Order: sequence, then structure tokens, then C-alpha cells
Amino acid sequence: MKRFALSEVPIDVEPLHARLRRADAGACSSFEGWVRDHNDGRPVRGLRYEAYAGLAEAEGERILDEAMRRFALVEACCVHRVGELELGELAVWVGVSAAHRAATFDACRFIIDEVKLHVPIWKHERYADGDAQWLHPGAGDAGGTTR
Amino acid sequence: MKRFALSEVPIDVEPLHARLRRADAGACSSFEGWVRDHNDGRPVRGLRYEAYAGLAEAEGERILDEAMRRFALVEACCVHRVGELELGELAVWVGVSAAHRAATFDACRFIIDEVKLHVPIWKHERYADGDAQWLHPGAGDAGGTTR
Amino acid sequence: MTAVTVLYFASLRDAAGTAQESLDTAAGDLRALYDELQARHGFALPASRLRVAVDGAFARWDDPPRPGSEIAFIPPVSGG
Amino acid sequence: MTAVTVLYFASLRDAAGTAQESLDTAAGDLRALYDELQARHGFALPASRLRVAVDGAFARWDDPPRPGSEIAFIPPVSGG
Repeated sequence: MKRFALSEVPIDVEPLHARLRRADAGACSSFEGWVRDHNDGRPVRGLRYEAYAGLAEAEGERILDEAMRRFALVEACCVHRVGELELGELAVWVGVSAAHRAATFDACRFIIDEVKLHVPIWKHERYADGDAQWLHPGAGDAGGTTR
Repeated sequence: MKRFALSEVPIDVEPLHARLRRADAGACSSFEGWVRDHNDGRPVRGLRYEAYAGLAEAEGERILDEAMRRFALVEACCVHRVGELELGELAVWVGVSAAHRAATFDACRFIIDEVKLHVPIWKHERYADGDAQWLHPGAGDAGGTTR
Repeated sequence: MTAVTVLYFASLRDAAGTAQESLDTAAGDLRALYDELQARHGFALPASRLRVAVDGAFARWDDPPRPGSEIAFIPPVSGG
Repeated sequence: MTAVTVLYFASLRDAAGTAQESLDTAAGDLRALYDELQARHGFALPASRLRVAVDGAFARWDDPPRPGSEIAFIPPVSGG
């Protein structure tokens, strides 16, 4: 079963969480990214995530595999939303389990950091003032403003 | 509302998680400690947590307050079980939310580390071989073996 | 003599055979009180591995026992 | 000339006005192909800020375009 997935519908955390439960797991860390009502000081009205699905799934799986190799984990998984999201919605969920807690913190942080750096998913933010833009981090938002 | 609590019944995560949700929170980390089927190589059959309730609640609250001061959090809470627990049961839950993810990882780890170091709660483990003991970390289990 | 209530938890409670006892002590500070009780109950843990609390707040080993106070000896904790 | 399909995402798709196009290119490598398409569509992002993928796997900018391949220019990502 794949450890990384994209989801076009609201993420159902319960079955993901259930995959982490094992008799030999004593610790579980999870991370949730929620759609915030502001970004860089601008009020946000909503957003859309777009992915290059095939490559995103391959990259995500590579990252989860690497986490399983680097840390003493029992299980790990991550799901990222694509499509239109409202304020407060769950954009990404990462969960890991292990015998001991240190590995779960390290792995959870590693996975979300790597996903944000490498998985081809893009965020298009709509602002309260009617403006909107693609976010292309690195040197300002050179993606420019679109409506 | 208190940020730290003891619970004599199974921890209901949903209302705790709901307290973390805020329009200005973009990140949420949570930690769960589960009753593992082994400890230090010994098969575990179950365990019991006992607390010095008044001091545990005061210490827990002090730790959560300190986390709120040290990290840029929106909200934080922690619940620890007391009483008899079965294998796989949730022993402790920590959840924090913040605008950005780094603070949530740092705070979540800080809280569970501090709770484990300072809150007067003790674990009594029962082993598959019928043996049982109080865990008093620090210099072997000087608490000795009881049945 | 000072009348106090002492609370025992975890392995100390098992060794003492009770969760609390009321007693009169001549001990000059809480460390001396613990030493007295350790001798009586055969506690395996030395005071150096414990913390002490009075009336629900952590206290210092060299505090004197206050009349009517509730004293708790806190073995190394193992929550989480 | 090499026949390839090019995929555009996010701001590149908005600028190109299409999510994909098929074209024949004389470019010797993927960087030259991007430069050609940047000039045609007015992409704001230089190749130095992008990654390039071929047939669903990351590739090198100095790889030559392969006939029939699907080439994706990957702007800086912003998931999470």
C-alpha cells in the first residue's frame, strides 16, 4: 500500500491514523497543515492546490521511503489535498509511528519539510481584496499576479 | 479553560483537537503515547498510571503555560490517562497549533519531554510472565518488583 | 513534635502499605523526615532520587515540617 | 526537429494559456527548449528557478529532448 497519496476530496484522517497503530508502536506524531486566513500579512479567502500528479506521487513515495530508512519507524503516511480548499480545511496530513517518540518527531518534520521542498504541488491563493496568485517560493512570487 | 488535564477514562481526542483549530492557525502537531506490547525487551500485558492529581495538574499547567510563552503558538493542550490501560490504548495526547509549523514541532516535543520529566505520574507495568513493577527511571528500576 | 500527614505514591506506597499516614515528627527538615520514614518502611529509593512537595507544591528538602501540612515524597516519575 | 509534448503548471500554465502543447523543436537540450518557450510565452521564471522532468521523472537540463517524450517544466513548488 502506498504511503503517499494526493486527494481531491477532504482528507479522511481516521483510516490513515489506523494504519499507524501497531502493537509495537508506543509513539505517534502527526502534522496537519490547515488553510490559514492570512499569508504574509494578506487576508486569504481560499486557495487551490494543483499537482503534477504522477511525479508528485513518485516524489512523495520516495520521501516516505527515505523516512522509513532514516528513522526507526513502524509506519508512516502522508496525504496532500489538491483542488479548491476553504479556510480552515486540512491541506496536508503527515503521520508516523515508532517504538519511541524521538523518531516520530524527527520523521514527521523531515517528511513535511521534504514534501514542501520537492513534491510538485502548487498553491494558488485568493485574497480578500480580489487579487490572486500562484506561490513560487524562492525569489519573491515571480509567478506574478493573476485573477 | 485548563490546558492540561488527567483523565480516568479513555481520552476523547476530538474535542481537544477542536480547541486547536483557529482561523489564524496554519499548522498543528500532535503527539500520542500508546501502550506498547514490550518495554526494555520484556513483553508487556498492561499497565496502570497513578498520579498525585493536584500537583500533576499544577505542574502540567505550568508546562503548558511555559510552552505558550516560549513558542509562537495559537493553542496547546495535553491530557494524560490515569488508571488501568490495555495494550494499544492512548496514554497521553499532546496537541499544539500555530501560524507556522516549526513552532508546533518544537512545542509538541517540549511539552511531552517536560511532562515525562516533571509531572508526578507513575507507570506500573504488568509483564507477560506475571511479574510487575513501578517504573522509576534514573538508576535502574529501584522501585523493585511487586506482584 | 510536629503533626503532619505524609502521602506515598507508586513504589513508596507499596512499601509503606498505605497511601497516607498521619504522624508526629521531631525531624528538623523534610530530608530528616524522609530518612526517618525510609528506615521505618524500608524504602529502596534514597532522598537524592526523590522530590518533596508540601501542600501540593514542590518544596525544599531543608524546609522544616510545618504543623498540619501534607507532605508528599515524589519518586522518579514515569508518565508519558 | 524533435516532436515532444510539453506540460505547463501553475504560473507557467497561466502564462502559456494551456496545460500542454505538442511541438517540434530544434533545441539541443532541455534548457534551450525552455529558453525558446520562455521567449514565446513570456514566462517570468528563468530556467535557474525551475526543475525539468521527462516522462514523469526528474531530468537534467542538458539532456537532449527525446522524440515523443513528455517534458514538464516544474516551477518552485508550494505544497504543504
